[in-house]
Amino acid sequence: MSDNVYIPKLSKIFEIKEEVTGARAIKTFRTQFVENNGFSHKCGQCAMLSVFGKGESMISISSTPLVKDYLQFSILKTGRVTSALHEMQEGDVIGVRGPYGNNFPLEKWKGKNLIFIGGGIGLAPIWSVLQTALAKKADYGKLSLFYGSRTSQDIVYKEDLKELKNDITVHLSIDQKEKEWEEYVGFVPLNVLDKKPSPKNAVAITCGPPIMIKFVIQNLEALGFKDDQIYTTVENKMKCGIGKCGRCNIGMHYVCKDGPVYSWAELKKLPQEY
Amino acid sequence: MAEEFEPKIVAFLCKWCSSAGSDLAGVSRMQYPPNVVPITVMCSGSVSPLYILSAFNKGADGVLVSGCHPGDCHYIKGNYYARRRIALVKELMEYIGLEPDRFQMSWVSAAEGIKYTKIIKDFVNILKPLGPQTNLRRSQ
Amino acid sequence: MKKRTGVFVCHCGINIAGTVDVKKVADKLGKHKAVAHSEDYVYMCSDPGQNLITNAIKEHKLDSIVVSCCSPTLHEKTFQNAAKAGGINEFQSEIANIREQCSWVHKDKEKATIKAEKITRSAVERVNKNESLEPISFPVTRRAMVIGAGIAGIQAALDMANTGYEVVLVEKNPSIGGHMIQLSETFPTLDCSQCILSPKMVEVSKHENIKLLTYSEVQEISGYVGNFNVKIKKNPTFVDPDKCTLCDECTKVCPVLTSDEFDLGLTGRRAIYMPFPQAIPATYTLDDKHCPGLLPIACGKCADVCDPGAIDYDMKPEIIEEEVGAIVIATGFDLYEKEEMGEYGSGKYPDVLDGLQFERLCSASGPTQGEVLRPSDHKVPKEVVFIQCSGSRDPEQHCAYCSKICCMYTAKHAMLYKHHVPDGQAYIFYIDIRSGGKGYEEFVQRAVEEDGVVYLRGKVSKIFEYNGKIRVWGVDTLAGKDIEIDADMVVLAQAMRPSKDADKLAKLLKISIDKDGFLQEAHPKLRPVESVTAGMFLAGAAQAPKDIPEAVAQASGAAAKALAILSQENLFHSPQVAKSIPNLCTGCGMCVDVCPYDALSLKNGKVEVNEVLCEGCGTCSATCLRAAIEVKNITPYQIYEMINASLGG
Amino acid sequence: MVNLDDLKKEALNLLKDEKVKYIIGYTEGSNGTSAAPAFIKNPEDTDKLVWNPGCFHNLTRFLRDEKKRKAREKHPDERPVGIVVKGCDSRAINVLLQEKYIKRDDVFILGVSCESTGVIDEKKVAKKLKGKKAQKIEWDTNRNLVVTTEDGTTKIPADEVLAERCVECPVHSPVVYDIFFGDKIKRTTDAQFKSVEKIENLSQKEKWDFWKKQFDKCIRCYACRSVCPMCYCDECVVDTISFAVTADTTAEEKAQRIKWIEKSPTPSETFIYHIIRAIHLAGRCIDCGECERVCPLDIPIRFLNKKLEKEAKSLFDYEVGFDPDQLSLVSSFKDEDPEDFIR
Amino acid sequence: MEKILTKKSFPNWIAKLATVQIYAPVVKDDLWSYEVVDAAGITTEYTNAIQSPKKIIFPQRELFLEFSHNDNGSPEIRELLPEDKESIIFGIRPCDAKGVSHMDKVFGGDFEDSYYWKRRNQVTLVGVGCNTPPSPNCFCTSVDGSPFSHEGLDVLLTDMGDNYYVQTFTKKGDKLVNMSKGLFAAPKPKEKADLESLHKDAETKLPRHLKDTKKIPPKLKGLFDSEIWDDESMSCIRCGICTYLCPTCHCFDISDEITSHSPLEGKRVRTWDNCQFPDFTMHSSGHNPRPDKASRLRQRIMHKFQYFVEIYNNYQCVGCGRCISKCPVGIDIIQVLEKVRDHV
Repeated sequence: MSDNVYIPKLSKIFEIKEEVTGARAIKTFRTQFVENNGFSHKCGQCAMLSVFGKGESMISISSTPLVKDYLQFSILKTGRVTSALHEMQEGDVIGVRGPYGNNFPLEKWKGKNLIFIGGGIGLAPIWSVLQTALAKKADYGKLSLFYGSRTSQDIVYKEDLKELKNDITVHLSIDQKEKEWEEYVGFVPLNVLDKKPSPKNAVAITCGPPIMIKFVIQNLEALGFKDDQIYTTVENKMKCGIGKCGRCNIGMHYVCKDGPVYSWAELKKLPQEY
Repeated sequence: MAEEFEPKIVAFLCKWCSSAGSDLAGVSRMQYPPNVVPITVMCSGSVSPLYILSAFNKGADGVLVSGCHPGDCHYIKGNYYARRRIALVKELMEYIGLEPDRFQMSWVSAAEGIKYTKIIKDFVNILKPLGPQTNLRRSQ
Repeated sequence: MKKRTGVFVCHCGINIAGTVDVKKVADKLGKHKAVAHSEDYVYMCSDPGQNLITNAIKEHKLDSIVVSCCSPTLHEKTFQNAAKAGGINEFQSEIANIREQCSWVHKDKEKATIKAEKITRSAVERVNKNESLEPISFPVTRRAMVIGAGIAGIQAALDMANTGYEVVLVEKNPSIGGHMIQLSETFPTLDCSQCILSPKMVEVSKHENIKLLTYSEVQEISGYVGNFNVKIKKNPTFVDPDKCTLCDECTKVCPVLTSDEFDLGLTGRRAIYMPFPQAIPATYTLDDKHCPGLLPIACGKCADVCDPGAIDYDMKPEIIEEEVGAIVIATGFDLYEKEEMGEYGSGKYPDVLDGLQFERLCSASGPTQGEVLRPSDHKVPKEVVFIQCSGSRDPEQHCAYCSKICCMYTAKHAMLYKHHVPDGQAYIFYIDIRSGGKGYEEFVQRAVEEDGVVYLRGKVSKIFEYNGKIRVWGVDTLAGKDIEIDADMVVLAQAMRPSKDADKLAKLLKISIDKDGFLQEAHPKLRPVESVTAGMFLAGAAQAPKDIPEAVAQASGAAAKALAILSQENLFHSPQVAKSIPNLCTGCGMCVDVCPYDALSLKNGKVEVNEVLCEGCGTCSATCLRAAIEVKNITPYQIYEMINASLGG
Repeated sequence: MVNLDDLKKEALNLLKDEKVKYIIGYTEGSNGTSAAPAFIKNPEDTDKLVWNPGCFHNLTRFLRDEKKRKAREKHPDERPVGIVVKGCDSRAINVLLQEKYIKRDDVFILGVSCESTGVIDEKKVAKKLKGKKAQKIEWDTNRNLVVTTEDGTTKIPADEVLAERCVECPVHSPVVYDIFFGDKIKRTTDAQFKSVEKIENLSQKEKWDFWKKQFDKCIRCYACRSVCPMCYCDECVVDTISFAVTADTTAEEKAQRIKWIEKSPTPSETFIYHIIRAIHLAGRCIDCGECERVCPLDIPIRFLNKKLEKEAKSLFDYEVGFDPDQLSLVSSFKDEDPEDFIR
Repeated sequence: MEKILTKKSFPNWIAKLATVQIYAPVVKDDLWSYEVVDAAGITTEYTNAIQSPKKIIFPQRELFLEFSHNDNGSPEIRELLPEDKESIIFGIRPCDAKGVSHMDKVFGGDFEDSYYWKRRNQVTLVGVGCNTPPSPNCFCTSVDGSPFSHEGLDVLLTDMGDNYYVQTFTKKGDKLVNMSKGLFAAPKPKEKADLESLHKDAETKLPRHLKDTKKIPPKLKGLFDSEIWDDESMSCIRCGICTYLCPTCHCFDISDEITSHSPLEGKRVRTWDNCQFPDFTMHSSGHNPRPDKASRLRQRIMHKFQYFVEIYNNYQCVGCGRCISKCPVGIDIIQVLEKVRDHV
């Protein structure tokens, strides 16, 4: 069944971490293929995860391609499949097919300052590229991260972020005031405006809820970033992952195949159907 | 020798009469075939046609809905609504060519252990010669 | 969220384990994805069994349990408590009935085991989607209402008022007292009915906790147990009782004469009248149906003679709203109309009386001051025929039921007649004599032995006027011969019927009535004083024919039940009630139509559930075409999963 | 006879006087026999209105769109929508009123009488025309369909081309309206359930074979559901995903959405879809026959609804769409409802 | 190659072909549909089938894989490919065949669709050209097609009266002719000339026309936010007829169908889906990029006449007219496109 693109490869969940609990629960899963195969992904790509009996869901791969022995997915519980994933336990087997989509042009960014701007679960796709860039720190200029969530409880990768602060500048934010929160309070776009990252020799990569992306881009533009200095990801409902089932298209682009990574310059040319 | 066909029956029993009636059959140690799996619902009036169709869809060979006798409903009138709704379902199923015997409704009071036993026995006997229900069963 | 369910399979000695391989059931279920722990035990309901569950909950961090055992009617509560003891919500416990519905009814161990697995799996699926719920608590309006102020209503009102709770007593007639105040003497002691009732009536009128609303009728009711809102229409009496001095001048000038209800037409009364001398409230009432005209004032004589100016023609009906927590309904009875009895002359003959009329004739305060005289010619009747079961026990033509008290009061009537007319002869036609009750049988014997009443077993086929007498044709079935008696008077022991308009009231109160129109008790044996609607209780002959002691006993019972509500600050209600899903609801209102408890209503085009009224029957959910309403913890999704589990391998 | 000019004039006045938001009516279709729904906003467009034997669409279906549109508007225009209805369609209005889906003030009803005819069955007409294309169709006064083709005109007796629903129709003219067009002709049918009886008389196996053959054709395009004025639910119970989702809908609620049937056009799923559809329309279907007309595979879906209409009448003495105040079929009962099927 | 087959010999040829499964149009209750037939059931005289033969190569329901839980509750899966079975679609109309060639593009490319190609590779398409238009709404010539287009076909038959003019375009097609070499004769020049004029003549008979189709794709680019879509979609009832009957629409859904819950057993299946259903693009959050009828009609038109053109340089419409004939409310794609074309 090797070359059938629709057949997922069985994959064992060997580690589950509860990132966020409650109504907007997020869990991070690490999976290993039951049988070795040539799966190899690039930063920003996604994979189609299967819970048999429930269906499939497209999830971005949050581990860096440099790590070869597992894949990491951080999943927000939203519907049938993600709920089923959240019910999984370590040792359970799911299906994985992919990788799908384009990727962040890390090669092109060499020598530049990278500003990552994430909100909520949007840190997951950023994480892959951030970790990769960090591993090859010498290739890039200054790395920095803006990350915000609704409350301090909703922050993902809490410990990793703490560690990350040793390596790069991290600007955290939450939407509303909380006790014992010493960092920025307010929406991510405002935090960006507040810290005024310089557009000079820089690329901004932003992922998160559509409304956040909209304002982040507005504010980046205000700070002088050009359209081709801003990258983001787009999400649409997907079923096949390979540009055939016909629902994720934005104009002639199939997000699953031609996306999810777009520079603002490219995205601007497409109709607003996402 | 091929094993005898054992029909699978789902029985929606109202909590106050029919489930109690089947309890009485148990207390009285009456014997009936184990083909029926009871699902106790609050009232026969709460049995949606979807439940019946879903049971057939998932492989039931027969479905029984049983409630309190008219006038005895714990909830005053739920069984009257059930009666009307299920009459329509039954008419339609027959009209569409499904074997009408596969779907039954009964009134079983809490005192009617004997009646419950008889209903199940008869139901199994009716279903056996009909063989497996395939018309509405999700299979391939 | 996925649960960690514990499955506990009970052997019930060999009751289950004899037919079901309980270990296998526990093993199989142990493999279910949601089951974190499973085990079997010989008696789960025993103390060690319950402890085992409680400990397992703690040890395995269970958040829900399924106990496969006997019928939930037996031990549902037991295991809910075990769950609570283990620190989880009681609604996270489900019973899989593998005894009554499995092990006891099957012999084939293999098949019974498979069935037990399915039943248990189905319960696991259900508990997996159970919500943790807390009983719904709501405050109680700590006062009561009694509807009907006959002996039952009076008794219930006094019982409750005496414990310190306020009672609103509503009576549709101008005076309280009901039928009992019309009686002359009561069986079997022959004590004077008015003498024993009047003090109670007075007590009602004087009681600081009783708010008396006579000449009043319930118009509308809303709310639910603990919190009823009742709208009562108080009809105008046109007489201010505070000003009235009871001088009786008004009746003297009133030009209208109409038949007197209290004396059942044996006498007349004026349009302005006092129902009877002991009436409570002691005041006059102007009957606007018979008064020649209030608007415009056509007569006005009564007001002219009323010195204190108590008569007010402008009085209007008044709507009074009362908040109460419990309601006792004691609307009593009426006699089956003589007019219905074609075989007995359809009420044509003035000397054919019904039981109550005869009571009035015997009463010292009655139309004849206690002398038994024929209404037609005021002569003393020398031969009187009493006919029992007139209208009762006759399913073909009249009432199917036995009116219960007629045997006794007919014996009493015959006895009283003999006491008034010692040389007269009393005949009683009877089918059976039913004299169960303390001193009752002896009473009947006394009538025969001491007063020489002639009991004739048989039915009367016809009565008709003949030569100024009333000829009675009957059969004595014991002697096997036809009987013909030319009587001076015939007294019919008419059947008891629910009082007129009781059905309308029942509809208003949303309580059910039985096939004969009597109010339906919640359970014929175990809940005889409760109605099917929580917070409403039944007393007296409104529920079924009964005599005075029974009516009083039931009234006290109903009062006690009502007090059980009033004595609490808060009531609790099962939280397993309907829940609407507003974004699916289109507001068609079909669920509202089918709800037997009026728990649903439409607000802004969406259904809303009154959780206190909802009993969780789920008829709404099956009626809804859009799955926009469901009952908590037995949702369509749960049923769907249970169907799947029931049909699994 | 319905005077089209009257209809146009009334429509014009309604729009000119701004009494209605717009008018849902019929206009010329592109294929000669069928009219097409028209949404007329401008007074000058009222001239496009038509009334002919090809006006089979039940326009009340579009009240659903109107309701949704209105719900989205911040400051909705509260004026009614003008709507052209036939007898059957008017009963749909009554059912929508009964189910409180619309208010009487939401619609200004232009009721047109079908008088002694009704609407055509396009397939029957096409057969008669043997491939010729109709340019114009109309009824004459003698119950004939007058068809104009490039070869001239032909007359076809109404009974040969009337849609079956019209043959079995008990009303023929609107039962609720604001303005009535045409003549109120009292007409009864002795064959209200003839199509149903045909199937009822089959043996059980023949019935199954009949329906199996029909449903095997089903491609689950859901046109039958989409065209039905009663299938106005935001979310159909047989849909596999929920789209009545709000920001407050939890993941659990979405995950617990029951998949009663699958999308696959396999016999079990297709049968259950059609059974549920019929059951959900019991006591609600007013037999406009649109489900059957629109079915691209000619599945006689109407026979299902008609069966339940028949049973509602014979078992429960229930008739649909005449009284907006009556209780629904399944939200009411009578003590004497039949129960001979119950043990 | 080009050959002549007499009508007399036609049954003999068909009998030869019938060694493999043949799908051909058959009429049931007045509806033409492509079904498995035996040799005797084949005709070349038929109007357009309600459904194009796309359902044979791209069935409405395709089994992808089978899944089950083993005793430990772990999933096991098994690929389910279409069976090995050669077949012929006999009598496919040139427009429908062109539709298949469009689908080939979609299901090919970077990710080859195993299921599609397994079926596609095993089927030979034998077309019958349209001397007279098989539907009153044919407009193939307006979308770069013709009644005798051979795009996608292996063989094309033209009815010449007493004979069939047989053209083959692929090896698969050659094979069919070579199976019964003796039945075929080489065409004479006159026959060649007749064929040409017949083809030309047929093109003039088209009942419907859309002029200046080329202007449409560039025009559409500027019409994304146009009110055209609102106006034209007013009467749309959001059913799936236009897309399900379309020989080029290929959208699908993938879902898991459970046949047993305990132990878990089921199949992952592909079913047709379509862009006119409201849930098609809805995110699980409830957000829908195409929330209304207007945006869905726009997607249908733009996909066919802009996006597809941009990707594959073809209209994704073959002019079969099915969507026009069967639209319950008379939405006419030609009229819509004319409005687009003439929009100012």
